[in-house]
Amino acid sequence: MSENKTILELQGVHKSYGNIHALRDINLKVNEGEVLCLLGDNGAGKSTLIKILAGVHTPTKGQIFLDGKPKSFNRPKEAQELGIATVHQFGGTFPLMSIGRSFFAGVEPTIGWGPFRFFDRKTANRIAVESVQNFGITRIDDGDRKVGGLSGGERQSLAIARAVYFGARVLILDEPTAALGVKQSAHVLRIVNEAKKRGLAVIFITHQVMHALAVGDHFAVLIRGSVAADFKKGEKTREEITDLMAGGEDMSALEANIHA
Amino acid sequence: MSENKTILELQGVHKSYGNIHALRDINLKVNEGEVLCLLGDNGAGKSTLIKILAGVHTPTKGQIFLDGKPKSFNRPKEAQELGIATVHQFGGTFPLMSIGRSFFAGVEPTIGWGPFRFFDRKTANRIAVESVQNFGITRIDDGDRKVGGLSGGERQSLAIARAVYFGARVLILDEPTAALGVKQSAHVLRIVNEAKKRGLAVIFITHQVMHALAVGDHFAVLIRGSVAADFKKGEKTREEITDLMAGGEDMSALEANIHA
Amino acid sequence: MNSKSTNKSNFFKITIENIKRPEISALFAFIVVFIIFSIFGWDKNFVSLMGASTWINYAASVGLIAFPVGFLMIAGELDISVGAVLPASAMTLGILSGYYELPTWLGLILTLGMAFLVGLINGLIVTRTQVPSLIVTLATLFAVGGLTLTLAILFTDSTLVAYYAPDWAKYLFGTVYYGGFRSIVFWWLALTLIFFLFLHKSPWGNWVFATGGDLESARNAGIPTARLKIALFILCSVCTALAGICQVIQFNSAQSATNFALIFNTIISVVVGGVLLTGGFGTLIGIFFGTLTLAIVQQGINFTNIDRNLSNLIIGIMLLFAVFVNGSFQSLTSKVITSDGDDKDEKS
Amino acid sequence: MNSKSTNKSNFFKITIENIKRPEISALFAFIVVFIIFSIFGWDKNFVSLMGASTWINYAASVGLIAFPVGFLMIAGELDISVGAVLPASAMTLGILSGYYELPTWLGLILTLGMAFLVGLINGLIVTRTQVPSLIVTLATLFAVGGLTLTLAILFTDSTLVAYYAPDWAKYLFGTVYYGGFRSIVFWWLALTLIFFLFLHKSPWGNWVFATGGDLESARNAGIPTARLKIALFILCSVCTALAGICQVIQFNSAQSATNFALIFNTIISVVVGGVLLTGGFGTLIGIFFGTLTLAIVQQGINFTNIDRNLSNLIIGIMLLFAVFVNGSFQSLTSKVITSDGDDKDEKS
Amino acid sequence: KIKIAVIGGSANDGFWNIIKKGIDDAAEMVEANGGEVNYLRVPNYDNFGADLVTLVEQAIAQEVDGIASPVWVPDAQVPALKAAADKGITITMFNAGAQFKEELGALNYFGSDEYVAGVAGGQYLAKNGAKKIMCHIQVPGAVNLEARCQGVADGAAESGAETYILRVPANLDGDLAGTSEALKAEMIGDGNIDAIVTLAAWASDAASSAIDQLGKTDSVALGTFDMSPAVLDRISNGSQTFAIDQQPYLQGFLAVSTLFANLKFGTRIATQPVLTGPAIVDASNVDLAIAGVKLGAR
Ligand SMILES: Nc1ncnc2c1ncn2[C@@H]1O[C@H](COP(=O)(O)OP(=O)(O)OP(=O)(O)O)[C@@H](O)[C@H]1O
Ligand SMILES: Nc1ncnc2c1ncn2[C@@H]1O[C@H](COP(=O)(O)OP(=O)(O)OP(=O)(O)O)[C@@H](O)[C@H]1O
Ligand SMILES: [Mg+2]
Ligand SMILES: [Mg+2]
Repeated sequence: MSENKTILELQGVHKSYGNIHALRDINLKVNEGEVLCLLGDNGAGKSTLIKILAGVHTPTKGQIFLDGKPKSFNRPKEAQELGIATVHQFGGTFPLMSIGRSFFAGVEPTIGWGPFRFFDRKTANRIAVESVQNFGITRIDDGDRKVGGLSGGERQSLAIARAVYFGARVLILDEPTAALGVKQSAHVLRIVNEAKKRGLAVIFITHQVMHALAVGDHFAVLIRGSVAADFKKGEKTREEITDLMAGGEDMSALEANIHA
Repeated sequence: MSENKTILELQGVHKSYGNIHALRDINLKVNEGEVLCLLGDNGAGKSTLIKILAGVHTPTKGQIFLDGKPKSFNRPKEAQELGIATVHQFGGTFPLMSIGRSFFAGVEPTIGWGPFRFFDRKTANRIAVESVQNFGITRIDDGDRKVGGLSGGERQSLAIARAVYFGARVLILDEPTAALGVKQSAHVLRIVNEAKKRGLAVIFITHQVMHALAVGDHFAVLIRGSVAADFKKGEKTREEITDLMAGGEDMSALEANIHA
Repeated sequence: MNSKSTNKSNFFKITIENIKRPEISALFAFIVVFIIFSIFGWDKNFVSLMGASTWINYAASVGLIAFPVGFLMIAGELDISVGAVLPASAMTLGILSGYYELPTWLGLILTLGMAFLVGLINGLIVTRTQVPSLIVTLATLFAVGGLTLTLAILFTDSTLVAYYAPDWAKYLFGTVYYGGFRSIVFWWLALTLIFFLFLHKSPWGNWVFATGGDLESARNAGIPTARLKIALFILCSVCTALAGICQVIQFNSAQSATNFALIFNTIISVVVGGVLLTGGFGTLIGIFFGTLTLAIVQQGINFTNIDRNLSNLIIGIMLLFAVFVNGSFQSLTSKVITSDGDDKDEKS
Repeated sequence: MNSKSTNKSNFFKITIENIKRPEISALFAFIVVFIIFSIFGWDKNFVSLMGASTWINYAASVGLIAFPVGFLMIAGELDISVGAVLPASAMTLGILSGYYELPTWLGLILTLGMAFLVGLINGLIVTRTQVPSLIVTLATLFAVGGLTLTLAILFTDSTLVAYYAPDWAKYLFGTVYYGGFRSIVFWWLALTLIFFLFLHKSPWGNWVFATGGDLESARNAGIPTARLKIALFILCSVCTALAGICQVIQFNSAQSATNFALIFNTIISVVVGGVLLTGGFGTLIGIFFGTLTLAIVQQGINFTNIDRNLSNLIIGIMLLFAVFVNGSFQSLTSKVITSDGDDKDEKS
Repeated sequence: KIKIAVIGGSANDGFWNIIKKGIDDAAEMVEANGGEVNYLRVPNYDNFGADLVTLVEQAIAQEVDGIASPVWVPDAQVPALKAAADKGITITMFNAGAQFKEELGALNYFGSDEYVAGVAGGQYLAKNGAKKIMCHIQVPGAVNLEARCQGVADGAAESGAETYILRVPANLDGDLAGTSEALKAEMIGDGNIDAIVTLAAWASDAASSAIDQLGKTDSVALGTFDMSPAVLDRISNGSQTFAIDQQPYLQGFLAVSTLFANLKFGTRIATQPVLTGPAIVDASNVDLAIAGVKLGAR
């Protein structure tokens, strides 16, 4: 696997929000056809890291390389155009818009030309509905329905479907399964694997060891803003990973403690 | 266990939002000193069910019994006064308020008398900080800090701590661990068990089988708004439970499917 | 209460599912008031070409500004500085081409440029600071108003200027056509079409809705929300300037007094048109009929025997009624539980 | 840009952590304008008991209404109907006790009752429907305004009534004390204390913040949000009526024209006082100084040699400046990313 | 050093900016003689009584020697001005409230009462054959406007003409299009209206547009309070009948200059009160007016 070509690489990336240092000297490789699981405690800096890759934030220090060439994303748009699609931890859909319009917000398909390039509703709805149904959510069949009418799980799936559709090269998912039921989660995991097979690089954030183990090829653990561990599938046991996710503390103790 | 005295009982409870029937003919017992795990797919009706117990919604049909006596909660306040404390799926804290004030919103401790009963800041802060630190979140020591400054995990813990503090008899937690890291989750599970030991009845909603198994004594599975299964600890295997959580579908197939 | 809340969310659910449209209820409101005034105003020729022209002309002069104000509201912002931009642009053209006798085309360009600048300032301050647009534009309202007055007196020794535009300008901006319809009406109708395509057909329209629906998600989706808002603020000022231009050329005279009334009239039109004050939702046709509804109530009363002093009262009630009909759309933002819970609070 | 956004969130972070207080910056704004006008108004005795009384009197008449308006804003609502309730209550007392010579105490009770009713209506509509309070109170503004005018003409067929109150009422509501301070000033100071205890010390104050901070969570926490809002709307109307009563008794006459300026003045005072337009945050002392700042800017001009026509311009600039100082507090609502991202959008 | 305070109307009121010019010009004479003038104006007419009294108090606070003020809301202003007089401040009046001159022991009065001016307008129209006059009030309830229309009504009644006072909703104030259409609607609704009186220059712009939309330029007479370039142009080309000129410039100029002269030189005008109007500007004398308006003095 490790032969896989590296798409994204971070070198010595720092990010601080004023006086709190969310990220310290991050070095990380993201290879195509590989799922990178980003693990870590609450507040470890996971979302901050992927926001930098998504162009939402710019690093305070450090460099990002795309295909080996230094790049800096100043706006989400730029990252998108380079084929990096992200599902952020919160939001991502527009309750008052139709499924089709919400799906294509910011990258509307158009017909016609010149000043008469109009939003292509039909195409938009068709693609949106198809992509969502891929998630086994077959109840959704009308692209004109308002997103506000969907359940939390359905909305989450819609957001992911969008990313998958636009994620030409890199797909970033920030806790996509947090609000989802086991079935929907399973679907998401399936999608992740499919994307990987299609040669995409996937960054997958989760707090659930099981999910991480189910899809991860490569694991990076953040503790208080720095990379505490970076290892391949099978190099560590589930217990070790769990401990790392807990910020290095011995979970078995804690777990025992649960019933104590 | 089953000898435990029943605190809350639902008989033939229905709830419909207009033309969608979120709950159909629910019959359920909640016993003291016992953890009831409410499981189910997205949109199964879990939140709706606990909103009814919390007095946020009133059932369209059916009866609720408290200690065997029929009761109807018309407002969250009433449920609270009867010792039912709830952490809802979303929100629960006030970003712009101090930890102490947020913790006691709606049930402010006061000193003085008559028109001069003033908010007792000291006590409020002390109790709030103590309760949160019980969750292993020791960084929080100043009750005057704004909630807005806390991490998502910290906020969630604050909300739970509040419920635990006010949950005299029944403690309801709607997906409390969804946004939490493994460590924080472990703490929550510990708290749940402690509450149970103190003789409280706990209703615990989760999408994570592991968490359910870790604390549940009694499991109720909702599928499309009705109780599909209602069983005690150990009566079903992990696989069976997982399938039920998936709305009755065979997960093993799906899980295989993940790597297919 | 049960049944109540049920019916309620039931209604909401319906609105969510079959995307019931605000323009329907705006059209409904329009028809209702039209019928009412047709009855009460019959013997005073409310229903006549001339009669119609009165409220249509008025609708045009408000609607020209209501459209962009509506866009801003959908995008989650407010602009009340229009009350000062209108007189400011009228005075600018009046002073430049009237008092100083500059060529009209130059006066027009400079006037629009001035408006462009005000819009730019509004947009920049709103997007770069955390200050809510209501306050920002309130400040520019006062600032621009004060400046207009000062400069008018400085340059012309008067707060009013006369300006007789050349014929071509008259035909374009300020003459009366058959049946008493003014040039501005045609501008309004033209913009209705253009803006309809913009809001509902073009990709940018999609951006407006997304920005107002969830600012952060919109930005993450790659929409340049800040530039979009700035553009909308500019559009708003420029449209207001166009209205001001039509006014000074139509009436051959401009005055510098700030037009506070305009602020209320535009907001009323937009909201009666079913745009969500909280942003993210609204339709152009809705605004169109909202404006007509306001216009009829405002002007129609003059054809009746109702005491004129009551017209404010009627406007108030009409506004409540219209918004009531549209109120349901708030629910689209899944506020169902809210209202439901609220009822409960009251009950006791 | 990096450094920029960094400094920004840095500043925010600080504000979050050491709970920096809006009253500080409001006080700051106040001191600044005070110094400015003390300098420019020195030779016209701006700094003298009499001089002070003029803007303090003004502050009192606005502040009496700004406080409850501020409470509503903290609770997430707006009330602009005050612009009509003020003249309405003045006229009510004037007509009842002046024109019809009812006993003063009865006139007072009926006036306050009228205000209570308006507040109740506002509150009920806002809490029972999904209609935003800006629109609801806009509607009542017009309705009450129109009604006042109509009834005034109907009963007294004039839009202006005279009323000379008995001495006890004069002392209580409308006389001038040593140094030129009016009775209303003492009402204002008294209410400042009472309202301070209400907002910051009493449990109810906590409810107001919670309701504005997160309506649904507040309700789930057992706070009767709807009843709280209704109560606040009533408080707002009643305080406005009190101001109206003081006015008619002080000046022996009442005028029925809707007071649009009051709407802007109260909102400005509250926002300059550091209350979040989006609700959930604000302080009473902040509003107090915000009102004083507005009052100085409004009245101080007359003590300077600045051309009077510039006054609106200056008010606008002062307003922007004052809000800038407070703008940062918006960030408390974790909108850091937003602003940060916005900058980015512009950059290009 | 002799200080004078002048109390006046809103900056948004074109009429008062002409008075202001009179005041400013007088101020130069005052300053030339080592005096000082401070012009205090109400921000708007939304809260008339209170604002006016506040201005009087400010004048007192500024320890002025004389106050020149109109009296619009006697019940509120008279006591306040009395208080000022008791402090030894000399009061002179202008623009409105002539009847309170004695009560205040004011030095003199310059102006033509709003009401008197209205009466003049009413009479003029009635004399020239108007049968039904429509008097338009842009801010219902505004004291000075109500007085003007009341005057028009009474003046017209003397010659048996009927007057209809139109109070349009306050949200049409300053709205040319809206006002114009409202007036047009009224005329469509009631064909008998053969004369219109507006209370502001801008309103008569709106009115004239309404009139010629209906092609009634010849049949409907149009009169207005205040003047503007546009108004005078219309008068000279015959599309407007007249403008009531209270000669605001004189009101401001005389009030300030005579007040100062009295305080400094002890001079006093024998004629009392001094009526600056109403002067009716119509086709006969419009040319002079135009010149004045160009200089911002009429
Ligand atoms: N916009 C912001 N302004 C200031 N501090 C922030 C901001 N966003 C995040 N932080 C801080 O940066 C740190 C990392 O936050 P981040 O959201 O990346 O954690 P995370 O790993 O995503 O946590 P979680 O697992 O709860 O999502 C936290 O301490 C958080 O308080
Ligand atoms: N306020 C509401 N108005 C209309 N429909 C609602 C409302 N709240 C929930 N529903 C619908 O009721 C059903 C049950 O919702 P509920 O939130 O109880 O599911 P849930 O089991 O909590 O799902 P999740 O696991 O995603 O939280 C869903 O179909 C949802 O769309
Ligand atoms: Mg995160
Ligand atoms: Mg739920």
